[in-house]
Amino acid sequence: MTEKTIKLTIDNQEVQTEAGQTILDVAKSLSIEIPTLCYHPAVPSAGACRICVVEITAGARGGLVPACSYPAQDGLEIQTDSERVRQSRKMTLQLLLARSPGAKIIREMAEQYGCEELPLERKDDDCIMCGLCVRVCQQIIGTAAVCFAGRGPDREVSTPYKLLSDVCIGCGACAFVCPTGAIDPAEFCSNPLEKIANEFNCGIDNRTPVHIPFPQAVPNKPVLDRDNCIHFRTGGCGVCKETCPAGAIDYEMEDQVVEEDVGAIIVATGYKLFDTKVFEEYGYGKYPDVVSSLEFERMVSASGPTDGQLYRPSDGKEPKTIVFLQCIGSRREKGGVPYCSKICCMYTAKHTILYKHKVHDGQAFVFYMDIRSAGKNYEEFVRRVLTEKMATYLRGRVSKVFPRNGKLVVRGADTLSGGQVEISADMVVLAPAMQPSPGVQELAQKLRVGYDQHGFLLEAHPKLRPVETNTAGIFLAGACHSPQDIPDCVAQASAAASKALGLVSHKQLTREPTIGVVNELSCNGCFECENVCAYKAIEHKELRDRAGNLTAILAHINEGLCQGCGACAVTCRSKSIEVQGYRDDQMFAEINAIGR
Amino acid sequence: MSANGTITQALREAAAQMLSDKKVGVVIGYGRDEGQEFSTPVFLRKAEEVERLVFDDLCFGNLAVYLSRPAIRKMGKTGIVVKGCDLRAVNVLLRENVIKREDVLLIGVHCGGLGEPRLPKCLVCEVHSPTGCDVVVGEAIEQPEVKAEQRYTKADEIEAKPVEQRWEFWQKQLSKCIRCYACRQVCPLCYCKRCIIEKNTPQWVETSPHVRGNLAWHVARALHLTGRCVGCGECERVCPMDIPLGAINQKMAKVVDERFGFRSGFSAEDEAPFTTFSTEDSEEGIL
Amino acid sequence: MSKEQQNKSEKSQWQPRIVAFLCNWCSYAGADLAGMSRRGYPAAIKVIRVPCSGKVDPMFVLKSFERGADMVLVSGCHPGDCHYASGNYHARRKLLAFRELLDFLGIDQRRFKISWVSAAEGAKWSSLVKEITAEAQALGPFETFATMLQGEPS
Amino acid sequence: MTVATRLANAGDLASLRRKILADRESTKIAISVCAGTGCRAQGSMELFEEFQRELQNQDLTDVEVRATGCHGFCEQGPLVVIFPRKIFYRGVKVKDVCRVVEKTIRNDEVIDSLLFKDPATKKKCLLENEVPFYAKQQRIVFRNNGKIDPTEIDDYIAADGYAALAKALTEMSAEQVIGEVSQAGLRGRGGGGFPTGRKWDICRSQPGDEKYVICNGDEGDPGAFMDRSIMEGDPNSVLEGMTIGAYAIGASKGYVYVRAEYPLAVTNLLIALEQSRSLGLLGENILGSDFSFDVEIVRGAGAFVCGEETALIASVQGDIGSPQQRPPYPAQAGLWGKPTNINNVETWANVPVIIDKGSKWFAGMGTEHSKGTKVFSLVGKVLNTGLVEVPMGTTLREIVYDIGGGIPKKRKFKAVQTGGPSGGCIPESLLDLPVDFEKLTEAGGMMGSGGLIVMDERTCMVDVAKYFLAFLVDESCGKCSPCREGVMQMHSVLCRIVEGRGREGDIELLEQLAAYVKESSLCQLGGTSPNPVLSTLRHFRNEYEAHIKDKKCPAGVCKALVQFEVDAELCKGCGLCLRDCPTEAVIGEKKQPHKIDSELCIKCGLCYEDCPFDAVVAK
Repeated sequence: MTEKTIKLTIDNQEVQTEAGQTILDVAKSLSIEIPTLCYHPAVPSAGACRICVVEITAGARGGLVPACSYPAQDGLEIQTDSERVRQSRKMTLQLLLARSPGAKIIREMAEQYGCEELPLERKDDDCIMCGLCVRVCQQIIGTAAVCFAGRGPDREVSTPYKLLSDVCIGCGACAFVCPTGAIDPAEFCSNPLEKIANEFNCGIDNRTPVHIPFPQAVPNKPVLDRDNCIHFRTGGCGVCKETCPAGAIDYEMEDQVVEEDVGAIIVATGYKLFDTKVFEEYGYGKYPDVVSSLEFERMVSASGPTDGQLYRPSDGKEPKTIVFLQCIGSRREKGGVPYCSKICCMYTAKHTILYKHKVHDGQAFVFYMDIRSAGKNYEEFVRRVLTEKMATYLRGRVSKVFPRNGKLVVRGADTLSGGQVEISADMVVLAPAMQPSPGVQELAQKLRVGYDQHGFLLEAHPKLRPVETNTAGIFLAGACHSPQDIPDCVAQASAAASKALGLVSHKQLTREPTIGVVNELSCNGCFECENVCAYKAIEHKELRDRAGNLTAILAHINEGLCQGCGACAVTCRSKSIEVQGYRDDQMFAEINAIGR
Repeated sequence: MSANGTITQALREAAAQMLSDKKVGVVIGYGRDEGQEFSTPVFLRKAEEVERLVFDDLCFGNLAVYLSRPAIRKMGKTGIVVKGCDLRAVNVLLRENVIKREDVLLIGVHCGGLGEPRLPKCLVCEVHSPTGCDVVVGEAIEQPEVKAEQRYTKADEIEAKPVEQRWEFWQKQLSKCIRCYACRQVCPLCYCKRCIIEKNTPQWVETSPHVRGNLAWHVARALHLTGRCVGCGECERVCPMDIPLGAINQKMAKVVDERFGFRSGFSAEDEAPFTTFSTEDSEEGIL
Repeated sequence: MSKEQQNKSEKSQWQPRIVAFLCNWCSYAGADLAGMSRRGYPAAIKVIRVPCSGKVDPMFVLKSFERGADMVLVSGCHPGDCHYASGNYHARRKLLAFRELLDFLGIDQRRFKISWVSAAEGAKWSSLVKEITAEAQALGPFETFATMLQGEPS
Repeated sequence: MTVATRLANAGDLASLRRKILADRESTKIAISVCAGTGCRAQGSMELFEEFQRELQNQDLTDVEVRATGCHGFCEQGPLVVIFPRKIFYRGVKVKDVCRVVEKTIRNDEVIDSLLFKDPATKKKCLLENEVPFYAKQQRIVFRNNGKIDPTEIDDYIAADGYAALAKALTEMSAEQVIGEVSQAGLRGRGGGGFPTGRKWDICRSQPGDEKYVICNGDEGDPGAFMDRSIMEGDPNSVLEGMTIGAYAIGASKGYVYVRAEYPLAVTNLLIALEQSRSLGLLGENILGSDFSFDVEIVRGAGAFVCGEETALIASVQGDIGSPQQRPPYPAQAGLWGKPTNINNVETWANVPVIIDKGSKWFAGMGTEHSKGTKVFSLVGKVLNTGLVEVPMGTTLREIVYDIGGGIPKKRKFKAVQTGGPSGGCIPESLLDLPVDFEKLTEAGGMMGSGGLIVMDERTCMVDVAKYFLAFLVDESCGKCSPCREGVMQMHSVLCRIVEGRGREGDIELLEQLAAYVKESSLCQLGGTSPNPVLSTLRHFRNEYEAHIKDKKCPAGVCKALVQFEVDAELCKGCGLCLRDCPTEAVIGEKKQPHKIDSELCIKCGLCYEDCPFDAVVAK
């Protein structure tokens, strides 16, 4: 068909566009709002739900036609919001509401169109039979695991003979396009895709293989998780590629190893939380209502999985009594880490305030050893929590947490009153110790940076060079160095950044003078020094006589590369190499001094 | 004609051939003028001189020592008669870039062992037939199987003594050393332009022939030859004071063999043990 | 006083002289940390700082003995932690071979110690020094070497 | 059948026809036994075999017995017509066979008891065309039904079969054929009434050379069986029509979509296919021309919705039969996406006649806009149930009374339902309405497939509307919300009304729902489904109000609203109702007036229906 342009008017707006589009497409281009239910840009339209009907006033057989599938033709005059259209949509919604009172989208649309109660026969089936799931499965994914069964009012979406489907690849495309969320592939797929826990939200909610890791991600773009993506597991699906307007998805892309010559490296590998499952006495991992402070943080966060509402993971109710346990794993020789994780006291105080805002009649308790509020205005902050009775602070350790008729009993000591305390709580929040991120030891060895027995990286000097390491050009920032809260991390980060800039901004590199020098008179050119040099700093230097012919090839040290370790000096039999500052005579002088 | 006779004849032809074709600037071999009780090295520049070449069981010297001499290097490409033990030394020199393989023509000689009675090194020789040479003369000799414990008998013998006796033994031996440095001069692997002994700022080793300096000197030489000495035995043979220098080098060869499974001189591409490391080296004895 | 008592009393006041070559990034920092965390250790140890344990030439050890050291210690980073990646590996190879040579020449191996002390092991450093000082005390002065040193050139 | 020699050209066909006619002297006696499904159900096949045996016994071997297609007068079946005089015997039983052979065949005597007695004139009719049922009819589509043996192609050729095809292939171009059909004014007999000529022309003008023609034999309307009788009785006429249509449109492949519930039609069609292929009247190079066309039978899966064109196409393609939004129309993109022309069985059957006798002759029949004849299946409360083919313009009164013989049991006519579930009810006041597409639609009915269901006073219009909606609730494909939800809701409102739970405002709700479903549904099934309700509301609103306000069912049908009692004066005590009553609710002595015990009475209505004296009254 030739690319012919057509002219039509929608809501008295004249528009010229190419043929081959539907009325909905043209309306969208004029940003005219037409409601849809059984339409999805990636799925061929069916014109089933009839909510998108518009009125043709001229140019074709008049009457109501579905905008999603009626082709835009030359000379058409269309009204998208006439009284006849509103009445039809209203009745469609009345009928769908009678069929699916529970469907949120239908309720919202019905309100929008002012539907009132009609004496209709009520049903309670969330599925509005729009057919999107069937069409996406048949025509996009190509598996055709679900189809329509039956006819008329008892028509339903199901697998053949309602049996578990063995062709369904569990891609979840049907659930993705379903307007009312009525379909759940887990019910009929024989190899259901396990739900993918959302790592950032500590597994409280789930995520799809294509997802934006977390709201503040930089760049704030979705990423494709190959292990769980159906296309990579079975070759099917491919919906994301089709619907991406920017065509940004390319399944053939491979990981690339990018080698970059850099002047400086800032190590900021952050921290992870101690796995408190090892302490059976607290029951983390055994009782669902025992959560970590990170999970609690995510739950009370407005952009979190529960939109800021606090629910008990076991039964979804709002916790009325909550107990915060400090120093779980921290300051603990056996089984934990000996150091104090520094930030838990402050964020727990913050959590008690947040809890008070969320659950006004709630009661919070905090078991602590000592409150470490050593930052600016930190002590005043904790003082406010105490004075305004946000929480009851109990000084003492907790010995056991165990369930009793629906609640969690927290048994601990209260050293100030000298007795033992038992609190039956709805939820227990543990403040786990901070540890360096996994894999930081291997990184440190690769970068030749020192680290302590806990895995925190070693600074060059705690007082004089806190953000630098022993290896020139490598700097530290944040929790990889030691447990730190955000203000400290930010301060350190800016320090490390300025140190790095200081390093790379000069034309020349200032560095330790203690490097090797070759005495060309005695060097035999055996180059055994070259074999032992870890930095490849030994070069072959050609000596020529005045006539230009080669007299000898001797060793020469590249000042930029040599780090002054002295391995070559020891290997050289003729002692032709010496390290500045540790010359043989200087060493002998020291030995002689000790000898006398 | 005895076996050596035929070899001598073959050597002369090979040398004549090389010299007349101008393939080499000089051929280093063994000569035997009247009245000498062992064959001395000869340096032939012209084809006619080949008659001086001879091979008998007195050709002890390790001719490889001359390869590193600047005078010889100036003569251009060098032909050299090598027995198996000499060849091992040549391999070390090749590895240490003293000479390039294309600058030397190796004339290998099948040697069944020299000296009456046999030199100790020939009894445990594993290289009767030299390999990788340009020319080989003489018949191939059947190579007896040499077991590991036979290799380091001298060192084992001393090591068996208790530590005090060992100390006494070496104090006595080393005090004899007159620092004539013959051991250094004869060793093909001691080719340094300026030996550590001649360095006096700082003075690594006392130069007076006092046992204190002697110990330091022989320790230094032992360390410098660890993983390089091929056990040609020349240092011990020439030592005027008959100090069992071979034992020290044998001990270090044994250490390197046991610890790193390395034996020097069998290839020109291997890595000297002290110029490399392995993360799996034994940590035994480290606190 | 009997000879033994004399010796013992002599020994008791006699302070061994231990020369310690410490690698600058690990052992030297470890010793520094021990100091900073107020951990004491015997003064018999005389520390020489070297960039890396790989920089300790066996001849330095011999020179130390010649200069009257009763015991020599070389301490560096744990294998894998070396600031220069392979320095301590070369040191391990060379110094252990050298110790066998000393033993072969009749010198008591116990007088030459090698150890790994990391920058964070202040505690290990101080206990190590206490331990080797006690051993040096037990071994007593290095007479055999001393007599050799005073002997006349032959 | 003569040995099948392939006809090389039109000439061969003509000479074959002459040869067949020559073999059959027209004077020879032939017994035609109706073998349509209706008469078969009444045992006409046993009759046929009995005739054959009897003729054998009486060695009348030269008399031919023929099992023909449906004669049309199903009420009086099984029917036997004796040629050449066309003596019309009705209600023939196996035991009558020897009498018929003995008297009528051998001695040309007429058996009076088998003749049809006209109730109005009380006179016996001897010949077929004397019977009033046939008198007013004009049989074009049914020209061969009852005369030829559908399984013998020779019979069809003898009756000028395939002459039109030969004429079209040899003398006419495709455009001329379309011109003839257009001038004839033929319109779609499936119900839509779309001018067939224009439809062919649109399909012909579409680009692409791969096109299809389809015969829609789904006939889902309850009570309609004219397509079945044509396919069973004269399959070749349909095939000839399709071949001519394919030649006109330029299609090379055709399908006949037959309901799986019509096995006899499928069998006869398959036989006709075999025979026409072997004669070269179908398949490669038909009659030696360069036009090739073949037909395949596809059996429907029992869904009324597959009568709708796009649903039918989906079904042929093997998908679920559910309609597609139009445009694109099937003529533009139909079967496998290619241009496709779909016509009803009756439409195709008209084509050969138009080509044979010319468009002017065809246009002579019918009204100004609706030309030719229409076959109606006259059923319901009418004496002469059967298939009636009358020219367009005939009034309903003529069909119901003159042809249909009026309402049995002297009951009063109430309404006639035209067009099946998509049609509407036409009250007595509009009985003089001439039958044509426009007039019926104006009256709220619809020509539709041609079902004419006559209803008498004892039919409750609300119940009729409920019946049709119940049918549509089951038959809706369920794809689009208006039809799936709207029809079901309307049906549930009607159920409430019929059960006496009707409420104020129900009628307005019905009207609101009906209007919405009519204008928003995706296909015509949904679009026309409110018609039964709308037309009954329009003409019989009072009955609805009676059901809702007075909780009464005037026609005495709706069980929940009716009470049966015996009128003592009228009851003669004959005991018929007492014997019939399934729950012994009737009590009374012989000859004494009976009474009905309302507790036991389940209101089945049997007594009310059967009482010869109408003594049972509904309160």
